[in-house]
Amino acid sequence: MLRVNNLTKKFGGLVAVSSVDLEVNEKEIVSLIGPNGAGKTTLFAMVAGFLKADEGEINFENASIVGMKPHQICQRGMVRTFQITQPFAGLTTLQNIMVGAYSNTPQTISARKKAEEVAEVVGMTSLLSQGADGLTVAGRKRLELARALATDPKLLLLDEVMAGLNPAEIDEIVKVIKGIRDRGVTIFLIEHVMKAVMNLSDRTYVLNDGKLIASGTPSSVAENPQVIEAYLGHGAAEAMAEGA
Amino acid sequence: MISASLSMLPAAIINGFMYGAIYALVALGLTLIYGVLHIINFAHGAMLMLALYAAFFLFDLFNIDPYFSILIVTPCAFIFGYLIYRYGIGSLAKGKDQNILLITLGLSIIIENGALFFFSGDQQTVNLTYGFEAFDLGFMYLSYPKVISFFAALLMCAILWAAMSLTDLGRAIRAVAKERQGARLVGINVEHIFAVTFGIGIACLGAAGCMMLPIFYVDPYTGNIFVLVAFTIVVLGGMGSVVGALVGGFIIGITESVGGLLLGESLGQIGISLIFILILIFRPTGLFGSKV
Amino acid sequence: MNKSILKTNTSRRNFLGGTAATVALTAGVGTPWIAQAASNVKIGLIHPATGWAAYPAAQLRYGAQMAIADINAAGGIKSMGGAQLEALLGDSQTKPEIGAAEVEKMNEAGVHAIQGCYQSAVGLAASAAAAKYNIPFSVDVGVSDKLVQRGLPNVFRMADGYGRIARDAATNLGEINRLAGSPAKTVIIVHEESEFGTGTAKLMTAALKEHSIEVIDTIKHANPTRNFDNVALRIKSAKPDIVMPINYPGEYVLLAKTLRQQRVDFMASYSVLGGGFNFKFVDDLPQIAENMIDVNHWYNPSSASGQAMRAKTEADGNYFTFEVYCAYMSVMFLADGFERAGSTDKEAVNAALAGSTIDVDFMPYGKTEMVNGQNMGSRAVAIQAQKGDVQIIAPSEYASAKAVFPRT
Amino acid sequence: MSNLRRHLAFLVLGALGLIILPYFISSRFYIDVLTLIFFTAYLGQSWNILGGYAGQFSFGGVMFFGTGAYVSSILLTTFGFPPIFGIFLAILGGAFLGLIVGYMSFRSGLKGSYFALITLAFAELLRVLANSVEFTGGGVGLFLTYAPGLSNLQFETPVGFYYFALVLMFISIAIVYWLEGSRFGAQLVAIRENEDAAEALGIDTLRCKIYAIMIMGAMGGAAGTFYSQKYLYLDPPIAYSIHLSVEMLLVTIVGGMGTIFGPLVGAFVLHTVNEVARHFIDTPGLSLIVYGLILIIIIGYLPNGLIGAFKKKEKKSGSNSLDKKRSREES
Amino acid sequence: MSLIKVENLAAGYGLVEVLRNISLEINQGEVVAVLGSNGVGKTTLNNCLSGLIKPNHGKIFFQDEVISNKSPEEIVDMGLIHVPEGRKLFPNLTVKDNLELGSYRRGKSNRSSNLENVLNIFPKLSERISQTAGTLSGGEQQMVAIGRGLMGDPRLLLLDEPSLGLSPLLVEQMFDLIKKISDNGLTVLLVEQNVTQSLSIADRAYVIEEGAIAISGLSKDLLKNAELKRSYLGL
Repeated sequence: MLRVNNLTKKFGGLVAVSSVDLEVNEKEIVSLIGPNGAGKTTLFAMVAGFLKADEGEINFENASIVGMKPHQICQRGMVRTFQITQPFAGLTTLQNIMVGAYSNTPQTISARKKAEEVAEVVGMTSLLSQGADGLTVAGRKRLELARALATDPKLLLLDEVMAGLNPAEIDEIVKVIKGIRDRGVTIFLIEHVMKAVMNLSDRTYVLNDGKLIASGTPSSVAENPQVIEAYLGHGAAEAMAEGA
Repeated sequence: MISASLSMLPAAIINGFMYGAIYALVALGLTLIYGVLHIINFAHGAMLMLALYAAFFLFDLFNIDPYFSILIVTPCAFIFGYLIYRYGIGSLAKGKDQNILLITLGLSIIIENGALFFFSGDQQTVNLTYGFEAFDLGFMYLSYPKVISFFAALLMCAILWAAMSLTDLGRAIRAVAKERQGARLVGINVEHIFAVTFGIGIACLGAAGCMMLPIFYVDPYTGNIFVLVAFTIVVLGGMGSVVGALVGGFIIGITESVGGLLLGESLGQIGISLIFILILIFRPTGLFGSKV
Repeated sequence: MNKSILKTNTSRRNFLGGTAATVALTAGVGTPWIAQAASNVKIGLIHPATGWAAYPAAQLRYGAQMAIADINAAGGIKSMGGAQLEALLGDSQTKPEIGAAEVEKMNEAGVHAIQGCYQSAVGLAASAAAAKYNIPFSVDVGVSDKLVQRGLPNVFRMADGYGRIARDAATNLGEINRLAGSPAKTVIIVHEESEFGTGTAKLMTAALKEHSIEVIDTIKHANPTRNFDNVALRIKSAKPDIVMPINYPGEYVLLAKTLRQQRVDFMASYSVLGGGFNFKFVDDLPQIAENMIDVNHWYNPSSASGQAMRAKTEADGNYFTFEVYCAYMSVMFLADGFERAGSTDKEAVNAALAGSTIDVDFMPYGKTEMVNGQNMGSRAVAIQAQKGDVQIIAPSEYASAKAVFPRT
Repeated sequence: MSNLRRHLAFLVLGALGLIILPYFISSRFYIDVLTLIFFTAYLGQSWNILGGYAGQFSFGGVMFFGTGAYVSSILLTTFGFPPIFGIFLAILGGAFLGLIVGYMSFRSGLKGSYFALITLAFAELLRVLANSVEFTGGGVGLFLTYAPGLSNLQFETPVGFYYFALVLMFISIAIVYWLEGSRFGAQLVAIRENEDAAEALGIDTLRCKIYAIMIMGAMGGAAGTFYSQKYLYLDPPIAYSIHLSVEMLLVTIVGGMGTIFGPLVGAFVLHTVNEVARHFIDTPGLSLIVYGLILIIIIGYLPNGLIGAFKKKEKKSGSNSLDKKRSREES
Repeated sequence: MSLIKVENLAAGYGLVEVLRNISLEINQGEVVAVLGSNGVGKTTLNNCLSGLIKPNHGKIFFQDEVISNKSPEEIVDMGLIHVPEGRKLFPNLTVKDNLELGSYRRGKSNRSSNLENVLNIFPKLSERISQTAGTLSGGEQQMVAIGRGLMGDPRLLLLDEPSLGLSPLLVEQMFDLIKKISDNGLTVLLVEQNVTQSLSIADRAYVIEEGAIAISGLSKDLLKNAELKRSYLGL
């Protein structure tokens, strides 16, 4: 469904993303993990059209989307969320979600209906009339998800929707994400919360320092010494092996 | 006609430089305020007018030469600017940019009409003994006030540039312009720096007012004549850049002068707005502005 | 120099009914609040009291109020049992729409005549608004000939518009030049870009031809212009015999200074309605002003009334600019209309004004004769700064001094 | 829903009130002042669509007004084209200018103060051009003849213009009312609140912003015809005055940006303050000093505008792009 | 004697409370690490300590004085210097200017000797001294950030994610440098997600989870703690 080849992005002298190849298949939940500053968000930004790649190909449903604007990519069915939540602060939750819903209908009534439907999926029905700037972190993360979902995407790019949530909240959102997948939406996510990654993903890519260093099932990746080192620092794998 | 115009080109360019330096002074204050505080000061013209009046009254009442008045008006303007930001604009605006806009707008209404109320709408000029002495360049004359103002403007730019790059305060101002949190963490009081910057910006106007008085005239609305030019220069040179203000001043001065020569003094004004539009479209950070 | 603030002593509070107006406006529900004062004759003065033209506006108000005070002191409108004149002050803020709104407001207040507005654009809007109520409207200063050429029966102008002034200016220049042995053959006109400058420049070009003087270049400049050096250099290279500025005060003074700084040589600076040419200019920059000539509204310095008015104005700390006596004249003209109509009936007053034969001896005017609202007896004179004073140099019947031409 | 319905009820009542008002106000001066208030509110509303809803501040809003005024006036003076049709060409002209300005500036990604300044520059450019070309009458200006009649959109009494301005204002309120409940409006607000997020949700932000400035332009164009037919004279300083640009944003921000009635409330309050201050103070300058002070006090105490102060519930704090940039930098 | 002591701290932004209940203590001369995965509130804690945000609840003592109500510049004056996450350098200023502004509150008295010191610790910066900070590589920028902190004569240096965005080799060098700095007797509070290397140079560590301290202890014990692995990798 999504195929990325040789994707590269430099900022000045710094290579943020270096020759990355990856693939997301229909109905999968694929995760992208890696330590802070590894280039995950940069990669997402390129895929979703917010940043121009210096090199490489991005194909969505077998058509190149390089050079397309984010809204065009969205209209083709791929939507991203933001790591730092970007709610429309002056609007209510309902209005926020309706903005997403409007991408498929010019009708206010049907957009509202769609928004209410989506709100139910992500469990925000009770918060619909609340101002978005008054939401908690968990609320904002859900809102981010709901807005994206309201556009009826085929592929959702979720950037750290669980950061800052407590375990109970994480459990809930994991359920929501699974529910979304069950509705037929493919999901590609960046995540730090490993528990969720383990729980959710069919496959995982690990990015470190702009390069892909591992891929495979979550459990195989978590045992990969390279990955452990990337996360916990040099020598961690050894130390842990000793400890365990 | 065209050839006559071309033969005057050198004179027009020199002229552009002379006025450009003065425009740069007006823009200098604006660029600092705009570059560091990121606010558009609608009261800039009004404050320039106040400076012109200050210089005028010092001359008229105490017979103090306007160039000497620089030493009096500039510090007073700084204090005025500091106080008005710290206790007026800064505290009233509550951090909302559109409110700062309107507060400076309200301020300009008050200042302009205050001037009208206290000084009347009468146009004032000063008559200096050396006002009409001039250097003879052969193809044109350069009057003493213009030459003095030109070099004084250069000197002001140099002083400001040095202050901005060599003193702690100057560096703190530049630091605050780009990285407020980092500045807080090294112990820079950002609100104080804002007020100081506003003060320096107004102080530049103070100096500019003293230098412009012998060349120009003053009435309660004079300041506005220079505001659009100053904005153009700020954008052209790059927000917050002292060098940019000077170079931008020269470019605009020359554009205006040569534009007036080739297109006529009425249509010639179009050069300024054209440059303004083009620079915004093609290089909004200006010639010397760094990319954000 | 004048730092005094014009203190007004009129009672706008009374005529608009104070807070009642506010309350009604705020509530948005009108109650008739016009409190017609018994027998006063109300003259509305609409001028740009705030904004870039605040200074001439203050002078106009001053002149008009002086006239009102003088007329009242002399017994008011006698045919109306000594009715006193009362000024209603209006501020157009330099905007036509505000000027027109002031007319509406004054109409509500029962104004009997209006005068104004300095800026032609405001005058056009305000006099058109006054026409709807047939309120007599006297243009005290306003040079656009469109003001009196729209066929509005209520609009009058005692002074000249630029059309007649251009003609007078050409005639006077022809006379001065002839007396000097016709040394001047070429002129460069420097004019501001709006109707006043552009229109006058066009008429001058045609009128000068009749006096065998050729306009070799016409330089239009913006309002405001910050820099006249190029203009000065262009003039210098063209070597005209006469430089003819037609512009507003700021640019007038700036141009004059620049011409001096660039040592531009010519026989005379001969301006038409030169915005900056007045006693203040002569005081402030005597070395520049010396021998400059302007064609403008001017008082008759040989008349006793003119001298008295000037003395009084200067005693009040004001300069005796043309706005003062033009406004004074305008009030006199209106008062004469009321006097002859014997009432404030608009129809009657307009008819009286249209047939006015008032003699304003402090102006160098011929017999007043209104044709389509324009006084055909008016004329502009050529005045020259000489030794710190201003003298009339043409036409000869009013001349107070000989022209210094060509200047040395 | 009930909220909307209550709005509607207010709207209808208010509209009826304003329609019958001239029958109760004998004062033509008040009618004239109200006409100016509606006119300013209308212009403010046009600014509000781009500035208040889409979050794009402009300092050159007068350019649409001036261009519209020139379009219908030149058509009238040159071709005798009746303004009642000319006004539609003025609307087209304003919208077309909006398209050009919007495309050039939004295309190159200008926002915040940069966008504000480029509109200022465009207005100034047009002023200089209008001064220099022949067909606008140059600096001499255009004189229109007084010929009352509907086809000329001229009226013998102020009441006629009152209704003209009232109709314009009703239309502007209807446009914004529609905006509030429509997809396009929601998209504009989304752009104001967060352009990146809007783009990510499939909104063609460039197109939306251009549409918004075109609506503003169209509205400004009609205002130009109104003005020139009421005052019958037009020259470049009137057509492209910075004052009017400032007044548009002033009444809107003071009244409350991004609200349906903000511009009307702002125009009403500021005009009233101005008139009352002028009424009680004759000395030149003093009344405007009072006006300036009151303006600053309003801003200082009601940072969200007059409407904002009444509905604290709906917090609109940080609701424009300029603000956002600042607060983001701070955090 | 504790240099800094935090009692029942709760803080956040607006309505959102990030830190719920934090208590910790650092003694003179110690290196203490505060660990935790992304988004648990480590940076919020730092911002409270340096006075950038005011806590909603709880107290912070520095040298036995309450500082939770003090302004950032007063806190800098007392010698608590915060080297922030993301470095927050002045990109338009040269390296030298950046470093010298570190001693903004200290005046010029110790400036040149301090600068010499910093350049001794980070010799690489001598080569870059007149380059603008925005043009430096990530590692160099981090050096400038720490150097800027050292210029302020700190008693307590608060390092927020100094290894962030650095390549493994650079990370290692960075920790060596921090070790070197602490060996000179400076007290350091190190906030990191790089667990092993932080623990290798820290005396003690706290682990934050859900806005509260979940684990604390001596570094050598923590490294073997299975809880830590769970907290990080979710295993």
